[in-house]
Amino acid sequence: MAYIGFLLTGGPFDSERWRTAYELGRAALDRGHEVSYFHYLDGALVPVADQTLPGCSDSGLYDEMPTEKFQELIADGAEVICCGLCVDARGIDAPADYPEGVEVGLLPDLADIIGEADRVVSL
Amino acid sequence: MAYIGFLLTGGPFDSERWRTAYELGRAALDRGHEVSYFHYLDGALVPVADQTLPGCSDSGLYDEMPTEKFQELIADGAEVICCGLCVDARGIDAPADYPEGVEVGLLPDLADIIGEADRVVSL
Amino acid sequence: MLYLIDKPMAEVGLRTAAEDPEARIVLIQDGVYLAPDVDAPVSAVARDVDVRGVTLPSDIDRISYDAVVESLVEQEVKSFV
Amino acid sequence: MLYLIDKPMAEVGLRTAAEDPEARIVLIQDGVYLAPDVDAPVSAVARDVDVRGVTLPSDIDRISYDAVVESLVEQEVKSFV
Amino acid sequence: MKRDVVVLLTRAPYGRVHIPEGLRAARGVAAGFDMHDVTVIFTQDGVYGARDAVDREALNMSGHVADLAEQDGQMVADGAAMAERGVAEREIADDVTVWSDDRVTARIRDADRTLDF
Amino acid sequence: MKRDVVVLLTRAPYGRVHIPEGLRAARGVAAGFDMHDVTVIFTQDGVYGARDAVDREALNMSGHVADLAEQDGQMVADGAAMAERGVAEREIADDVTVWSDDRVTARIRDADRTLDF
Repeated sequence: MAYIGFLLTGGPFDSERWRTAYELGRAALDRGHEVSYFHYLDGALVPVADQTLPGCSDSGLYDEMPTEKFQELIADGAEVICCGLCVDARGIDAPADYPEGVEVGLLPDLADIIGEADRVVSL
Repeated sequence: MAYIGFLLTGGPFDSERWRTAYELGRAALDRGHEVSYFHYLDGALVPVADQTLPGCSDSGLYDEMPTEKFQELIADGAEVICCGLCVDARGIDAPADYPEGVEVGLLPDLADIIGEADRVVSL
Repeated sequence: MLYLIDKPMAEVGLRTAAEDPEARIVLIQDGVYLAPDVDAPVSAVARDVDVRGVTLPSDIDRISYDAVVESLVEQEVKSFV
Repeated sequence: MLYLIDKPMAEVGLRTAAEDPEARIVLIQDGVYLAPDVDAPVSAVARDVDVRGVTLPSDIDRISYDAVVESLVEQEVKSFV
Repeated sequence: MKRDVVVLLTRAPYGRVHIPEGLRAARGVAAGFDMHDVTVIFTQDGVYGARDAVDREALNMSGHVADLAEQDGQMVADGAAMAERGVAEREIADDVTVWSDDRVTARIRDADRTLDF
Repeated sequence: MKRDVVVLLTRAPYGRVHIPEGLRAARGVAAGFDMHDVTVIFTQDGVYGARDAVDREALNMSGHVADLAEQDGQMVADGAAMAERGVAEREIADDVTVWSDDRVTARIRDADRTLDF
């Protein structure tokens, strides 16, 4: 078993990086690996609850919304930490806006992931 | 007096477009022109209340946060409409997350601005 | 016609301005890094120039936001930003 | 070493991979539009290829997310995404 | 007042929402009170999205394209942007017309309003 | 475990928060429990941010640069990215070292971890 860390700086609508991070984390969890995410910059917007985009295709990027994808990863054991400074900068009210399981942390958490993980993927 | 419309698709941290939109709107209001903004895509994140980035330079982009700049424009007579679909997509709870004066609209509002404004600037 | 040009949209923006004998180009945001090869008069937004520490060629003027607004009220504007 | 390459970071990413005799390149996201001129074996993420309707050259393999994860557990990874 | 509006789609499809949401805006503007005339131009990396091979369903384009057609909106691919990226005319979808460099830029210059995504 | 970390700054300064926030991450990672070694490389459009002429105060760089120096973090400008953009070595700030193409890419390859902003 390996420990894979992700640094995610992409937001939910400006690039596909959140989806790539999800797909790689999904595949890693399915293989029994340990997975941590550190959401930085607009990455802090990815797990915000109650996202909804009507009429989305079932085969596309938004078959489920980004927050739902990450809630699924958390339910399956992934750790999701959002940078507190990035959260505050964006006017996100963490207790109200994040679903259960999303943690708010700081850069020492990223430093720990860098020290402890076997691999780190920056997206 | 002219009526100047802005379509703003840039978010508060991914580009300078929100600031350019502010500066041009500020200059237009100072000259007695009428100003409307239609915030679309990540532009809907620009007026979200309670943004804060500690230790920011007084001479830089975030001397005040994007939401404060747009609140100032609203106080001085600008109309600020955010696309409701973009608001919902991002999990923004408009009554709670937007300061007073920020309106939620739909694409017909953009169509109206395009029809009525003397100039439209897309950012 | 006033053309506001930033770097990401310079490809189509400069092509569009090049064929307009009345074109007046304003470089804005990262557009101030561009050195467009056009006949039209070119300005660059002063604030964007200053904060990036860009040295403008002598044939490119500095322009304030106030002057941009005055220009775009006088004439039509196309934004490539 | 596995190199994940997207278009916006291809400039530095491909230069870095080019000098690594052990390089294995995976094109990802808009990176599937690239046709890198390198000696290393090149794959492209199948999902990113399919949704964009890109026709891959015969020397570029399709790769699943599962296989990317297997590869990056076996060897170190550099991400240019 | 009814306006002649050009909508520029400049970003590569997928990942970003700019192509489907730009199309949504285009048909929304065409359907408004003034019934503006709308021409959508796929330019720069946006021309990748005008190819027949893209998965329009996955890209959430299909519904907006149908609505735009109903409003008599037109879709155009920029020939100069295609040449720059090695996209051939036969690769472009049937409901998108390929225009030359000159015709694209003249259309943009002549438009009353230009919106970009 | 202490790691050898490279932080790549790839985006043009101003507008985006990637240069100051990438520097913040660099010094945060250098100051963590493991005290990782950190090298910041200004590459691609990021090299514009390594120039002496940028307004570091307005860009919110100054505090992070000072903190990074205190943690013995190093700042490097990518010579190949400079050449591509016509940025001369004399334009680079005194606290940033210019490295050749080979040295930059070797440093990235040899790093334990690479983060990009």
